[in-house]
Amino acid sequence: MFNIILALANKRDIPIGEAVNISVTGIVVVMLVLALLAVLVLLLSKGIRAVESAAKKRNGKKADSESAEAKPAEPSKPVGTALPESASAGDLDLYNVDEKTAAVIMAIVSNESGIPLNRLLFKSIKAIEK
Amino acid sequence: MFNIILALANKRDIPIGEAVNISVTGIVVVMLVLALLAVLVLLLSKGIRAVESAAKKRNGKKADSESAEAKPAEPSKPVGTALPESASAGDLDLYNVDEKTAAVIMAIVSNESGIPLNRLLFKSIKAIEK
Amino acid sequence: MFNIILALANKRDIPIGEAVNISVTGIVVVMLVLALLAVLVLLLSKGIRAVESAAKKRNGKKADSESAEAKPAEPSKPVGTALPESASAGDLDLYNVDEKTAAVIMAIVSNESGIPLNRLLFKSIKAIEK
Amino acid sequence: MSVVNAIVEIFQESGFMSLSWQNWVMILVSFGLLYLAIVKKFEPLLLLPIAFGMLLVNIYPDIMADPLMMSSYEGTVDPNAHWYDAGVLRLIYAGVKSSIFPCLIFMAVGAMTDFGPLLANPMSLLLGAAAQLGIYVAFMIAILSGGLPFFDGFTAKEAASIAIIGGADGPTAIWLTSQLAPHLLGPIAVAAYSYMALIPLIQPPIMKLLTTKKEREIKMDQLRTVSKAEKIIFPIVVTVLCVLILPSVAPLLGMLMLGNLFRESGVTDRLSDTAQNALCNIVTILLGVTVGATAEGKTFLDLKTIAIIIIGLLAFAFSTAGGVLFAKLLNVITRGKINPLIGSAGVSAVPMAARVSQVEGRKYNPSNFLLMHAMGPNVAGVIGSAVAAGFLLMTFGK
Amino acid sequence: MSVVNAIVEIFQESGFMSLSWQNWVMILVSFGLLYLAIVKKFEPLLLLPIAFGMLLVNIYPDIMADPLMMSSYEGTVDPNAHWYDAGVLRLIYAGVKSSIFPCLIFMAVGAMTDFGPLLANPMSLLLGAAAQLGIYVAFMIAILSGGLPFFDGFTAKEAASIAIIGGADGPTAIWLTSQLAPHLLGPIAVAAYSYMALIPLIQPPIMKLLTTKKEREIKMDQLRTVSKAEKIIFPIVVTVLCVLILPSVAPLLGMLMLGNLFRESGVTDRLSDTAQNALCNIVTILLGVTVGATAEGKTFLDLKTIAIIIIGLLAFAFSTAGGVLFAKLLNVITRGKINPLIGSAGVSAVPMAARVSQVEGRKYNPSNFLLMHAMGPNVAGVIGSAVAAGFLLMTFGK
Amino acid sequence: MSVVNAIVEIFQESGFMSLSWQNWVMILVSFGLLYLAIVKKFEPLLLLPIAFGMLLVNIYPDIMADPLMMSSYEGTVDPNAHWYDAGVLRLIYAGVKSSIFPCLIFMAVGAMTDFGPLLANPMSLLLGAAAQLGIYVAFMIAILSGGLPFFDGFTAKEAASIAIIGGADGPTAIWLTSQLAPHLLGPIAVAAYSYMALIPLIQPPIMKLLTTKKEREIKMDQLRTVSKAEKIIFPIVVTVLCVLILPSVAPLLGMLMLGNLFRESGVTDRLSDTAQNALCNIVTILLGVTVGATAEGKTFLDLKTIAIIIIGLLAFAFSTAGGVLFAKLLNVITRGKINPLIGSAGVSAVPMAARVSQVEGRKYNPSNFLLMHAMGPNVAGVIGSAVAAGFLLMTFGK
Ligand code: NA
Ligand code: NA
Ligand code: NA
Repeated sequence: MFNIILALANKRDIPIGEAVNISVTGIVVVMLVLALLAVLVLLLSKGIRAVESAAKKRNGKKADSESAEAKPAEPSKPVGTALPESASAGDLDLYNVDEKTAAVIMAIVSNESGIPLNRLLFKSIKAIEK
Repeated sequence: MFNIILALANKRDIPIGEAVNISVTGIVVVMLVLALLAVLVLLLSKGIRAVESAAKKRNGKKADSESAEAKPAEPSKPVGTALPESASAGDLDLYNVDEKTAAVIMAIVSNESGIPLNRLLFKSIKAIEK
Repeated sequence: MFNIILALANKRDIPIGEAVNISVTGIVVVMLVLALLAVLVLLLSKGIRAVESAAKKRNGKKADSESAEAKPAEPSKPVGTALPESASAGDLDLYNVDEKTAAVIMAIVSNESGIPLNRLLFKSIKAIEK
Repeated sequence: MSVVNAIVEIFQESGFMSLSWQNWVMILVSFGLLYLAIVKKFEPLLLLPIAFGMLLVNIYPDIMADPLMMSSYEGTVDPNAHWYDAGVLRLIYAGVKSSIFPCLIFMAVGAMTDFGPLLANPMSLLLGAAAQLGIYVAFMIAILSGGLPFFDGFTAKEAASIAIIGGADGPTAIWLTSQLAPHLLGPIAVAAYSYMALIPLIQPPIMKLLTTKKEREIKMDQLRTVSKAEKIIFPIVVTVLCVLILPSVAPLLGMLMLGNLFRESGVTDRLSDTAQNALCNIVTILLGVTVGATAEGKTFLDLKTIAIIIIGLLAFAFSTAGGVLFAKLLNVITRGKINPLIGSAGVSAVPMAARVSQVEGRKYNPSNFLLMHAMGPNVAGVIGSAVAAGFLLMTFGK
Repeated sequence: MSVVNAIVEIFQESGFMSLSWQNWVMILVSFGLLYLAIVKKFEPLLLLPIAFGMLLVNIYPDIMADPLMMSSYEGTVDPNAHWYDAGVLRLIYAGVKSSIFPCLIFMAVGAMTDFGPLLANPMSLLLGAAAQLGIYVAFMIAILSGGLPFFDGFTAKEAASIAIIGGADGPTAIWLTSQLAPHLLGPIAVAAYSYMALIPLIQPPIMKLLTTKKEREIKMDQLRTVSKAEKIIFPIVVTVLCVLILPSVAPLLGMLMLGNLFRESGVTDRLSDTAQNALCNIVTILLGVTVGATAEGKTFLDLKTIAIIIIGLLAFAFSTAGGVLFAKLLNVITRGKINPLIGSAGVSAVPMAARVSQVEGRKYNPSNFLLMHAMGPNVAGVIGSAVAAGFLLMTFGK
Repeated sequence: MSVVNAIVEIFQESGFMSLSWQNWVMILVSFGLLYLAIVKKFEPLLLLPIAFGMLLVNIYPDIMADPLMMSSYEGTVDPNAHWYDAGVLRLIYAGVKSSIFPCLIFMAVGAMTDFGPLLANPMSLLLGAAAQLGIYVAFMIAILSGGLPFFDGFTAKEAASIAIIGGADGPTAIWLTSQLAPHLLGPIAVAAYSYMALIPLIQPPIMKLLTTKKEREIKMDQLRTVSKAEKIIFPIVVTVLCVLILPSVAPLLGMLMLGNLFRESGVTDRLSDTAQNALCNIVTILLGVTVGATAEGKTFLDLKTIAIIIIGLLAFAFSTAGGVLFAKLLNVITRGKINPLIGSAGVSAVPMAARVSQVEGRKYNPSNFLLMHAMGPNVAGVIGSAVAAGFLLMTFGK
């Protein structure tokens, strides 16, 4: 049997021994790299969860102290997004309509239809050319 | 007249005679190829219709024997499709809507609008996230 | 000070004087080109508005004379568009279906299925060719 | 004062000084085409990019600079130039020169085409063949035009490229011309797209002239329904048969049928959708602008261009006549079952030519509905033009 | 009579006369693949374009003409040829040869992939590694196959390319093969995609054979939720770690992770959408057709192709076994918390392999819901295959 | 033991051993940019791909390998290399080198831009010109910087490329730099996009410094409506005029105006849509990643990069000042009808700079609504930057 394999080796451009070597190395490398990745992912997850729970605790405390001071809730102000494509408010594309007008339109639709604003999906608001 | 044409021929990189020849061959080739295609299409259509009607007959018989055995109709089970994009039923994309609801919606539209179902094409039915 | 600048000049592949010259020329060219454009835009706007108001006046007269003849309003006939893609009403694509029919269909679906119209998203409505 | 000098220098290097009178005329021509595309809505999807490309190349000819002679056998290569010294539109034009863009557009056309009406009535194929008559008539006219005094006439390759205008199919014309006579690409493409948009004006008089009132009033039977299997197998059969007979048609017809298979197979809807939309639009833009940019003044403003425009119109007219006359013949053979008005639709120019048949048919018999019957010859005409182009490429190509 | 002569001449130049018997056989093979793609719905998005490319190149081999030897080290360059004399599919094939197309497809895959299940259970990565076993087994078999009488066997580069079929990942196989053994691209791509579609037939018997009934009934705990931050940092970590260790894997894995970052970052939704749709579909069409067009009869119909098909199947089988056996080991280590049926999903072939795990799991315990647990190894398998391909390229690449 | 040897060998060939300290620093820089793109949402659509390209090239520099010197005049060509031996990002980078990508992005910008506010108030064009002041100030600073001890300074071509950062327009900066100083493309692109994202921090203090409280409170009249005809003719007029005067600006400005014509013509909506979405996103990805990949450590980590970052900031500041000061002048001329706060919007950086004008205006007069008035100078700034870039290319280009 061993002789046959040696005979084969002569026909190939790499010897059988080297082929075996490459195969074994190959599977070992894949296992090692992915195991290393698994370890990193574990560490990463722990780190992130630690940071996040710390952040939550801090926020919790803040919230407490803030409510103690009886501050009115600050309305979330939409920060200007960096997207260059078009005037945009969240997922909503505006064409020839300023943000204020759009907000008014959305409020009216919500009010009149009795559908809460967060269940309405506006894809775009466009002023039709007069 | 013929002399004039011959005179022209000397100015061109192909003689008039050859040009005529190419023109006639050209239209003949186009006619032949498309006629051949027409014949193939005729044969193809006949073949397919023969196969399909045979298949229908067989299915008809099967259906008869099956109904004789009074088996309850097996509910059509959706087989896992290989496409990663979305759940799909024929041409209709369903989002967060099961096939039954979709069918009901389609039937209602057809019924109430008086438009036969086969003239309505639904591209997708989507339940908007609450 | 002037000496220092001259000294710098020797290190560069263009002399300082030329650099200053290029800078000044640059800003002048940009100002000139855009000023020229501003003038052109002004002329263009005036020209277009003149043409358009003339056209309106003529149409106004025409409309008067036409109404005098008490012609019944010609129904808007859809002219064959060269575009292969689709007729479109807002976000909803209509194929061979007029907007009224589409609205009826949408209302029916909503009504009968008990799903409020605002939770149904129609992407397109298409009448299938008979 | 040096700033003034610099500005004077800029002016001397500006287009005001360097452009030829041909460039200025072409700028006006491009305005005319923009007007036709935007105001008259003549095939705007291609005519607008073509016109804009024409505008750009005539105000700034270097946008098509080709120091390495990348898309030409003639000319001298600048040994110091790098590939990126070529004009940006010249580089994009490689997509036309290589046939990649026309083939991709044809794939999109395939994905948009329903061959159902053709399958329901295979006789349509004969009409789609007969309506290529104008190609061969135009070829003869182009060859004979050399006999005119003061006119040099066309070479055989040029004549073949001009003739294909009679196929009434833009990508096919661009495909053939970019291989046989790339220097004529501008006028041929402009003529082909313009006449396609003018189909509703060109065809009706010819249709009326060649048919009797009785023929125009013929009502046709409803078409049978076509099964999915037929629609799936058809593009494969066409590919195999046509490419076997005329190998050189493979890129064009193969891609057309691949697109159609995406459409009909029912399992590649997302590929069909992209072929028809994103990919089609991207290639349309790039192809249109660069084809327009081949129309630089010095080559475009030539007696040849005028000849091309005249011969192109004749080609459309003879193709229309060929289709109508053959439809008359079929009507005789089938004993009155074919309305000859559907013959004109065989020129391709999908779907305008079929709409013309429909509109004309209704004029003479308001209960007539010829659209679906005309769609058969109409889509057959696309195959017919491609086959004709393949024949010409085989005959005159290297 | 000259028209008859001309037609005879056309017939003599037609494919009927010029095609070899191998071409005719390949045309039939392409019909078979079209049947599998359309009727059997086997990976139609790639198998249909591949089959059509195969059809085109075998009726018209010049569609892949390469007079300038643009995609090969061998052969002689035609000194009179221009770049645009190459076949249109050969020119598009440059996108495969340069790795651009496989990399862009991998970007799309990344944008479609949710690594959440993997992050929830990092042990999945080990299963995704173990299920690459078939690659190395196939490599050995391919090398040893030279010992068979009447068979020449494969070079090391060829063997490596064949082996990667065991990675069960199409773009990875195309990427590696186009660099190591481009002449085998046709059969390897066809085998890879066919077997990926056949996963539901190939895997279940192996899974059943290697597991006990009790193991198959194991119910797994629900996965924890994964935070957005983890999902964003993961692709960056993978890129840095894997590319540092195996630099040559950078193009493939880097683009995979870039796509995933588009998806998860939450600030580039429009790039993610285009990567998944328009761009993905365009590249899929171009890659599929040109990969299919490498399968010209003379090179495809070879004993080697049969060997590739056999070895490819064995590769899939051994990869499945590797995953299942390693999952059994993990089950022992974790004291019965891992259902070994999820191991087979590690071969990649997303998401079919994970679905197979789900379906099999339910057969033995109807209350079992393994899909999410199997998605972890499944997406890990994509990384695993890419790493394995990078190792092979590093070992055998220039 | 040979497996251990092999693994040791792999480690020796790994990035851990081969990377320079500059690469490691750049990896950290890329992390910083990813943080800014994802968490701070700084121009993420371009900064994320740029940062990822930077990451890839610094862990695997060969991804930009250029053995044939395809994108450089310098260096030696490897006579044994094939075109496909170049790194995959180097090949895609050809789209940047050839100007094709920046031109296509500019087409998308054109299709997204509404020139209506500019047409309603043509004086905006002057503000869009004045706010290019920073370009020329930065050019002088860059030239003079050579006078600093220990600093080599910049060549004229480099100085021009750095100066264009003051144009506050990404594609224009990439277009000019890739032609004049491609080795500085990385830092210049990063600086340009970063400062564009930082506009809301950079501009307000300068605006406040240069204006009086009274000026900031000026309310402006409502803009007149603009007819469709004006919007259609405008891009044609701009193209003709600007390209005639500065021919070299044709590719950039021509494509911008073509995109705008797609938008406004009303007959090419599907081209406009594709230009804005599929095509724009595809090119954004490819351009971003390859531009980022020009920032390899050895060239990026240089005193020059720090100088570029400082000069770039000054350029933005002087452009802002130029716009504001010219607006003050116009306010004097028009007797109080112009709020100088709209001048800063002339830097381009659409639409952030216009938003800054709006926000600042409201601070001092809550009933003020400057957005539409600022959009005029804002879009004029795009034209202004392009013209300035054309001037610099004409002056310093080959
Ligand atoms: Na035709
Ligand atoms: Na795998
Ligand atoms: Na600017």
